[in-house]
Amino acid sequence: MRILTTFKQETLKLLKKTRAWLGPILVFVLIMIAYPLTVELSSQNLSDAFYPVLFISCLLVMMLATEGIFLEDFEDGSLEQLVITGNSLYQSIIIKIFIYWLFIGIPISILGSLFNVGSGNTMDSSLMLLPPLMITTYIFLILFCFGNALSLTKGSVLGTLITMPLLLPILVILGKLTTAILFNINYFGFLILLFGILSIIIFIFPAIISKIIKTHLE
Amino acid sequence: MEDRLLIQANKLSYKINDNKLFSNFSLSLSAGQAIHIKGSNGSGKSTLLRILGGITEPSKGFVDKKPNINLSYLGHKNALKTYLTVRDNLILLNLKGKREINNLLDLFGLNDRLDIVTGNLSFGQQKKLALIRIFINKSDLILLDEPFVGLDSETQEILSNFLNKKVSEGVGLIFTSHIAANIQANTVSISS
Amino acid sequence: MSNFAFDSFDQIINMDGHGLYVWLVFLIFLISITTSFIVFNSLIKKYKSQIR
Amino acid sequence: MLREIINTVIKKFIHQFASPKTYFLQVKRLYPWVFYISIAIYVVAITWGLLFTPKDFVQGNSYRIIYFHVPASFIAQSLYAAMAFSSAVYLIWKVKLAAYLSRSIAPVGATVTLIALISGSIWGIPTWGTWWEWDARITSTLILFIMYLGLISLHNSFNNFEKADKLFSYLAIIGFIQIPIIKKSVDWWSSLHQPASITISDKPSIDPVMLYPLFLSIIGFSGLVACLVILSSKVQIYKREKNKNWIKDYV
Repeated sequence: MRILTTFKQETLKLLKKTRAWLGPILVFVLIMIAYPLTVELSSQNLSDAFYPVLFISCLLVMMLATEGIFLEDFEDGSLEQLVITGNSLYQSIIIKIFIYWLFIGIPISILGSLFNVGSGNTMDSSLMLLPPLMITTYIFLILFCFGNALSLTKGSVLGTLITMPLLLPILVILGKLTTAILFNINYFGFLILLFGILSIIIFIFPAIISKIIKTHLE
Repeated sequence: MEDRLLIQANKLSYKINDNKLFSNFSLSLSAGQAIHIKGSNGSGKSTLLRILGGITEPSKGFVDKKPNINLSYLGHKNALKTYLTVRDNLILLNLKGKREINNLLDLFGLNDRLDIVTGNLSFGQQKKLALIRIFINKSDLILLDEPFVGLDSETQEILSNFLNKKVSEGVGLIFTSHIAANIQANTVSISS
Repeated sequence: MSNFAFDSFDQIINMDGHGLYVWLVFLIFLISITTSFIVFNSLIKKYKSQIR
Repeated sequence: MLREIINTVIKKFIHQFASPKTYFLQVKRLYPWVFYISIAIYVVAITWGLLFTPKDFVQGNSYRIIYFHVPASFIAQSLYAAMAFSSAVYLIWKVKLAAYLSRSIAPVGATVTLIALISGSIWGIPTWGTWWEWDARITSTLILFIMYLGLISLHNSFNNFEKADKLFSYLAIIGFIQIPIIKKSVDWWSSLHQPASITISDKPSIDPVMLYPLFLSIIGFSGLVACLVILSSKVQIYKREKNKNWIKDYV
């Protein structure tokens, strides 16, 4: 019951703040449109270099999306209400991140695999791309939430600086995965690896984030 | 009498960067009592309320609370979403208790503003809305930080009466105020 | 202890063409360590004077 | 039972030795010794290494950079471990001194990492023919440097020291868990690329004659870095304990 209420609250909040979720998606679309313009259209490079651009723009968009994810609730006092009424901060952070993923991560994953076809790759590779994109956006979201929670009132530059080292292993896996897709090798190993990372951090990081936010509230 | 004890603070001290705000502050509150905390600006009234509420950790001392106590707290921040309507803001808190919400809205005169975006309300109206949100919850202990600031004298009167009624019903109340309030309460002052 | 590795002063500087790199690193090392000591000492002085 | 004993021992230790005052006074006595001895060791090590060791069979004289680079990169990592450890001590037992120490290690660690990075990339010019190679070691050192910078700027952006200490400690510990993962992943990633012809880690192939001064230089440099940490922690104590009576008396 409690979970459902939190779910509804967070959805309502995000829905009404159109720019918070539509903005990042539009930025993503812009990058995807801008990318072919910077490459000579006929060249083979377009499809080859697409994956790195895709993953980097996912990263950037997730950075944008999480910029004020806790700031608003912190500044208007919602977070202290949550703590003082004895509701679980941990739970609501998990739910909040999940809703952000639903609103931003999933559309971007779908758009990304659509643009994949548009840049000269096969339909098959697009379908292959969808699951890792979904997992990756979620991982990025959680990690950026961690950085932004630490630098809560101090802007997103600091948050990004903090998060960058954490993102590195994910990017390495994505690089491997890209090669696997390009050369048509079985990529499920990497997919499972990504999924494993997600399933670890999906519950551990919100706990750390809630500790951090409680420290901020003091 | 013992089991009616709601909250007890033992020798609380608080310091920021080794600057003492207050030290050795103790209080205890039973159900149906009210405490008015007085002190000069910057004496740490707000911090004290946050310590009692369990948001801030004291530098020394500890707070004992009745197990499973329901707390309500309103600080300087209203916890309102300015981009949502009044109705949505109330829904955010909980989905049940429609009648209570209506009673409170009537009491504070906000019943005709349900569909207005909260950001368009005046400061006093926002404060009233925030208070309503706090009072919807059935709570054993209410902590209020300067509840009368920004309210007109009429609303101050309504709020005092409301709080008096709550206290007589057995709710504990701790509040800070520099405006003389018409609430039956023991006065405690803090100083460093 | 091994023997002296070079025959002349020029050779020490030159190090078969690698001298530039070795001495550059040496210089950077020296400068950064010395500046660190100086910076920390001046910071100590600064905060000490604030206490008085 | 064991846990209780450990806890009481630690609490006793904290009260007796880990107060900033005791630390400050002890360190003041110790500092000149550490400083002069480590300088002496380091001067001997560097002279030995630069002038008296035979030149390397493969790399020629440029290998002599090892006497600067290896101590720096070794200590850059050890300092991070020390910082994470004292952060954990702070979070678990609320030892103030531990927070001071971990905060004061950060700038020293960043400096040492920067030295390791620069000396490594200069070393790369004669050996690899390029000053920057996306080699696993260099990349993870760069990441280490970024982590130090992140920690320092996080701490500096809060006025409430206690809050800053807590956040700093959380980040330091998370970073410490991350370091092996980052290293592994970077190793894995760089295996895609053509491996460098000569890796810096070819320690076993080094002649023992070259190894003795290397050990000496590591010891001497550790001593110097310890001195820097001591100075840095003095800065922190002066900054944060300025309202305490003992420090007013002392000054």
